[in-house]
Amino acid sequence: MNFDFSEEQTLLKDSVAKFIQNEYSYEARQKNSQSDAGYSEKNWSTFAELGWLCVPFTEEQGGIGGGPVEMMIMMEEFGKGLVVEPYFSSVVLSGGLLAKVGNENQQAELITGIIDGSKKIAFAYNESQARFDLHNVATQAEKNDQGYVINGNKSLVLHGASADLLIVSVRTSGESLDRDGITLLVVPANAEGVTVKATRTLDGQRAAEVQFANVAVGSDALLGEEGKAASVIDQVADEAILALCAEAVGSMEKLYKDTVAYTKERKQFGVAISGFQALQHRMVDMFTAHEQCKSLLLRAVLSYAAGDSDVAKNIAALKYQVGVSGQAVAHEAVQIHGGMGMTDEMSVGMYLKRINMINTLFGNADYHLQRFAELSAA
Amino acid sequence: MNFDFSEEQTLLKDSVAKFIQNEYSYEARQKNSQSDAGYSEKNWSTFAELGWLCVPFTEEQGGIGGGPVEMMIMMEEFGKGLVVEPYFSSVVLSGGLLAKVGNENQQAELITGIIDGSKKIAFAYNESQARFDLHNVATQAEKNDQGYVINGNKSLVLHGASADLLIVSVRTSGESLDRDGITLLVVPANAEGVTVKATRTLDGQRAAEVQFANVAVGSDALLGEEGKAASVIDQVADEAILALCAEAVGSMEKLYKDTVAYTKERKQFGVAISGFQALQHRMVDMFTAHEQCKSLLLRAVLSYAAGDSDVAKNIAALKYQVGVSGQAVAHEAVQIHGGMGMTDEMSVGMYLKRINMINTLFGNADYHLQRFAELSAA
Amino acid sequence: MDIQFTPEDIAFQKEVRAFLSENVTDEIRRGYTGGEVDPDIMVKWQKILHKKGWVAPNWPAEIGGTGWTITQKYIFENECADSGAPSVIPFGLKMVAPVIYTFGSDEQKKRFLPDILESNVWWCQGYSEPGAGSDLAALQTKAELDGDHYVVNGQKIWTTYAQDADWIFCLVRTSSEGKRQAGISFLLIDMKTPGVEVRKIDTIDNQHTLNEVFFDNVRVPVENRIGEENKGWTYAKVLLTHERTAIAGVAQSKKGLQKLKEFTAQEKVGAGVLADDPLLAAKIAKVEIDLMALEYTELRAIASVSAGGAPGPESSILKIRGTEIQQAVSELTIEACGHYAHILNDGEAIGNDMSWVASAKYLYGRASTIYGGSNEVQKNIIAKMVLGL
Amino acid sequence: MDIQFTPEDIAFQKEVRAFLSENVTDEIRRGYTGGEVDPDIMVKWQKILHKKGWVAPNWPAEIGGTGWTITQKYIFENECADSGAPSVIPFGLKMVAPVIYTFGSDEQKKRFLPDILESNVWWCQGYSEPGAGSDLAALQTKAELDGDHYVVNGQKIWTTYAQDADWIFCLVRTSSEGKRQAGISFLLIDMKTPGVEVRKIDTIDNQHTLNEVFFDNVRVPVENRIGEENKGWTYAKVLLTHERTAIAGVAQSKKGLQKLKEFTAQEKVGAGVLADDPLLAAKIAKVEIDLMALEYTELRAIASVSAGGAPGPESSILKIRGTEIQQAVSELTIEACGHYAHILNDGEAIGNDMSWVASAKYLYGRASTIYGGSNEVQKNIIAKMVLGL
Repeated sequence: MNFDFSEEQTLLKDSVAKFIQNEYSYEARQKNSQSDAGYSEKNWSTFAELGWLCVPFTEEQGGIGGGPVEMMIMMEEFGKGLVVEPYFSSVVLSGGLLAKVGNENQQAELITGIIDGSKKIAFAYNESQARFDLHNVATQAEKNDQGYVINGNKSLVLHGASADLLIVSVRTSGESLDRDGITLLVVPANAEGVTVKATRTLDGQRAAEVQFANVAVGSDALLGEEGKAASVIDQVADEAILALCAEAVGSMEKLYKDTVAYTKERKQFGVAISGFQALQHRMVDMFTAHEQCKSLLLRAVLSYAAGDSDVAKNIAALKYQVGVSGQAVAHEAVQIHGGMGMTDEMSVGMYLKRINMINTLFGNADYHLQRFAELSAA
Repeated sequence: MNFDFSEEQTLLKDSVAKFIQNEYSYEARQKNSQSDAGYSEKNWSTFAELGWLCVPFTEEQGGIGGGPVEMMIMMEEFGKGLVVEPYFSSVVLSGGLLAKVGNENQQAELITGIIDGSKKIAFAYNESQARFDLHNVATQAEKNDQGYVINGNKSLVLHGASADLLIVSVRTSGESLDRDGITLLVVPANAEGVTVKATRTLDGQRAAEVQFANVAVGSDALLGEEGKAASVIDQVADEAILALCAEAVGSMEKLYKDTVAYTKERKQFGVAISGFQALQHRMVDMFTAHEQCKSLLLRAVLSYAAGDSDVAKNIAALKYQVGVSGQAVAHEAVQIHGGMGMTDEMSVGMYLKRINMINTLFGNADYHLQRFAELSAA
Repeated sequence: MDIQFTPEDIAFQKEVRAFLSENVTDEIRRGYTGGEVDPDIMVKWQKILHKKGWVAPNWPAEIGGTGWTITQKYIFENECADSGAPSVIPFGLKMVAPVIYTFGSDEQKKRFLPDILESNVWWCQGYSEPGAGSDLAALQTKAELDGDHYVVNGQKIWTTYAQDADWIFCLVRTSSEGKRQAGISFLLIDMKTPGVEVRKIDTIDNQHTLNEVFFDNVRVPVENRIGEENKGWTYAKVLLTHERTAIAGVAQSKKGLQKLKEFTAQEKVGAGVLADDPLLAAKIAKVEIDLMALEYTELRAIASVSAGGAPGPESSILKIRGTEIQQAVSELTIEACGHYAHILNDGEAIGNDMSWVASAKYLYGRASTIYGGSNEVQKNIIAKMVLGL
Repeated sequence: MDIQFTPEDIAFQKEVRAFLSENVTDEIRRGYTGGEVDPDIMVKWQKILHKKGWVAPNWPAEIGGTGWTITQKYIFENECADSGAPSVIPFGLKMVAPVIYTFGSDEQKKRFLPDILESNVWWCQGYSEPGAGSDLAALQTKAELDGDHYVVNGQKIWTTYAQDADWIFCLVRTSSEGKRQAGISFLLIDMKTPGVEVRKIDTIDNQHTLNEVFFDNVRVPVENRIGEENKGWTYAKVLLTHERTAIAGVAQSKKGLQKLKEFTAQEKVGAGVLADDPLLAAKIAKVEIDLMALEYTELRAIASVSAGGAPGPESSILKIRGTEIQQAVSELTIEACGHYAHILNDGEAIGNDMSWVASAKYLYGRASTIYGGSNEVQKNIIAKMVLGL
């Protein structure tokens, strides 16, 4: 039983932490966030150069075979810096799908493109009626001799507007709530009939509403097995949750530390407000919430790495607790920062918004609490 | 809109408050609680003399026609003193049933007995499989020419062992969860076939487990209409909840005030612990919880008095909040009292136990929260 | 004890409802939907209210108030919230006006009150400063006498709607001797005076509500001072305790909760609706119960004040619980909206209708437990003044 | 990073399970069910453990410990809890013994440790006093040197199981000079010494756990002092940080939660079972998640200590969260029991089997956030030592 990082893991952590420290001040982040693309192409090239984009892929795929621990290490640091580059969207989600069910050609072309930074791929899984059910897919794809014709709408496609390609979950058979009949198709973002409406999200990131009107793709667009995509989607969702929760845990650490630091500076009634016991106890609660979430993160990551039988339970527990505690910590951070916490001058509000977004992605706290309760019934 | 007591109400309040103040120290209460009967017959006579036992009955019944406001006034004071006399059991529950559906004979004999203190009557409504469902009645009564023969078990019959008579809810038709088919019968506690096992409850009060083995009663034992008792039981349950919550609100007031007082006395690290801001804010939360419960109490009592359409919602809200906040306040009171809060030397633990008991009687917090959610659905 | 409406109250309620249903159009409802206000719509709405004589229920009847009983005020406020009517902007009507009609000179009353009543002139509040938030008495903005003018230098912060305001009422330091509270005066300043500069504060809700206001040698006629020099703290304190009825925001929270419940009852999820989720339903029920309690806590406070008594201890918790409940409603609303609460849609509805307003309200609402004396300061006050700690 | 059991660990787990399933009888389980212990059963059980060599896993292997890895200790503790085996009484084995084997003389080690290991002698802890609870250094019980004896006068309070104890280890004041902490010594006192009197404290759980212990001119040989005079605080502090593994009570809480879940899955309500209640199920799930987190927080602490490092900041929260979770489990258990948690059944089950033990545990458990340094004091410590506030 040990929680120590290997030498390689420590190097990775230091490398990302150093980048965040030196290149990712809150001001720099805000500038990137407010640029046209919503992130920095320069940073993206740096990510590629430093080898971060290849981390989760196997050596055959061109990567270094990093597992959930490596992903946790990176995302936790990204969470401290509120990174806006489409790492989660392109590497974790789309890369995850391609690595698991891509055929040789797809892996050779697309994973290579992800790794060298030349291709950004977004995963269009969400639909407005679906809430948190990844199997609630109404977008239809009709099969014909050449391939498929897609019709329907996808919503909140993360970094959809800057993507070169979209991986779209479509229904090729069954009813809209069925687990069976879901298929993944790879669609060029500029294909005829694809309308991408760029949107900004509250957390300073980007998404898109995407319409598919008689979009024709060839048979080679098929990713994985037709009608059987539900299980790979679920698996990537698990990895997505681990990554997002690692990010949130990084943000929580930043929030409680920044709050502690702020109270030491801020004076009211002639003294630093860090001296007020009521605030001290609440900051201890923030600290505790972070430590407990970090423990659940380690638990879920290690059990996923080991393929334990209780991994689903651990992941649901993690997503629930990070949702609840993340919001609680962020609310307290804003409150203790007082008026300054309401301004964009301080980063605290942006962490709040990102943590809220993370709570919602891939099922919010109550969704996972109920999932946990089912999994854990006596 | 006014929240002022009438002159009569103020007199009643002062009379009960004075009694609690002068005759009902915690030590006296504990002595009564630990006596054979579990309460003081002398006090009971005083209650009768002061006219408290007749409060809720109409003038025709020999009472003063007090309504829910009068009952609230008394129970709130009783809650401050942790009164152990069977007022709730005999006057509120059994008196309530008799006043509503008793025939002329029953009212003349039994209500008169309650009012002059000569008769104590317990209401045996609970069964071990029923949890909080008052209509879950498995105790059977078979009808014959003479009357009824009762078989079954009743559980947690409040003050059942000191009662002269039992009002028993029995099933005369239907299945054990049916609303229809429930009947009330008045049974002498010493009737053949009745076995009363006295029990003590954690809150220092008394109850009984009662078995009925071929207990024969005459037709005149019938209270109200055969098979139609559900609605009068529900109505008395509403009044019971108002009374119990008033009692709990009185206890909550005592708890937060005693805690505030204790912190001013108790020294640690050379200073009174009342000076610690973290404790101050928590005591403010206790104070707030009491005020909010008091508001819900007034809301429910006044809407019950007025026969408003939203009375069921108000009562469910009250019972939920008193359950949750009562326990929270009591837990904080014990915690802030420190080790002393764990001892029977201080009263704080006894309030905790009584509040817990009240939370459980007639449906706990979550039971009423779910009831409220149903009643309040858009 | 009696909480029943009299036949007169019921008739009044009918009258209010009829008035509102006629006048509160969708346009009026857009006057304030969460954070930013639309000043033009608000002026229009307040003028409609004024025409009816209902824009200032709390003013003395002889100068423009309504003379309503507390029950009538309660009915009016609830019906307004229920109709979706925006609350009047408080700075003129509810904040500076009571100070002027209580402590101002006849001259000042004549000069300022009619324009407030008619919503011709907009006010903002200059209290907080960067170094004086919850500790308001630490304020540093200086006003030095120079002939028949004060020369004001300094900075105010968190000034709500300063960008739309014609006038600002300020607490300024006119003396540094004695207790800090004893050197403060209450000044009315025309925002068009040279040297007044308003700078927007970029806030987390992406709307323009808050500002900094800078004073650089701003010359203010002495006649714009309310009452005596160095007594401003007294007037400001009276103002702080003057307006108790709206502080808890009960009527607004009721409306918000009602909307949320309607939304969850309609919003489809899988084969059912969102309201079927027992945990969400329970959370909504808990807030509703809390709000039902607070409504009566507020009524108890109003009743005891209007009966001529001092506000009871119950009134101390109105700000704390009121703002906590507002926040809880807004949190549940964004939770109900799901993903769509997080999209900045720039005016176009995406996913569902509630979401954009929901997130702006949620984010701006974080301030409610901070401003007006943070909830922590409120707890300190209750601990000291009510519990004697 | 690796949390997998090795094949050796799995073999060890099997061995522990086999041993427990053979030895943990229903009688043994009754040794401790909530508040009071049955000393005879506990002696029997501890002797069984001792015979196997497993009664003191944390002692150095050469004097009776097991030499287990942290993973083995973790496995052992979990399997014990899972089997329903009562935890060993800590005062001898886990509290005074480490002080003796770390700071005691060879003479003292030889004299006291074997009897502790064999459960021949029972200990209790004399720390708290009426005026010295969370502020332990305020203790007043005096020990004055008189020849080769100390004469002890004073009073200890909250002394758990003093009624069953043969010996008590005490902090006593041997000097009133300098810092308060610098005048305290660590004494071992035979409870049979004339002048020692034990008085039961009546507690809210109606069981006999806590006592007051009075010392009236109790003569204690100087050789019963551990280490140096006036250095007792140092030894006691080491003891306080020595035993970190059990403080959170994770294994016990897991067992309690498991029992609760089984109970709710079986207990019939109407046409279904109690576990169908979505709100109760959600509350149980929340506590379970909290506990899963704490389990890893504890493992992280153990791992960092056993790797030779200092305990990390995560360890500071074990006491706070551990006791809060214990209380939450006990609260949910009495909630699940319904009415029957409130009947004092004097040994006979009424309504359902869980209830009497449940309420005793619930009530006695209120003390867990008070004793061992109240949770408030723990928060003060974290604020200061970890957050630097």
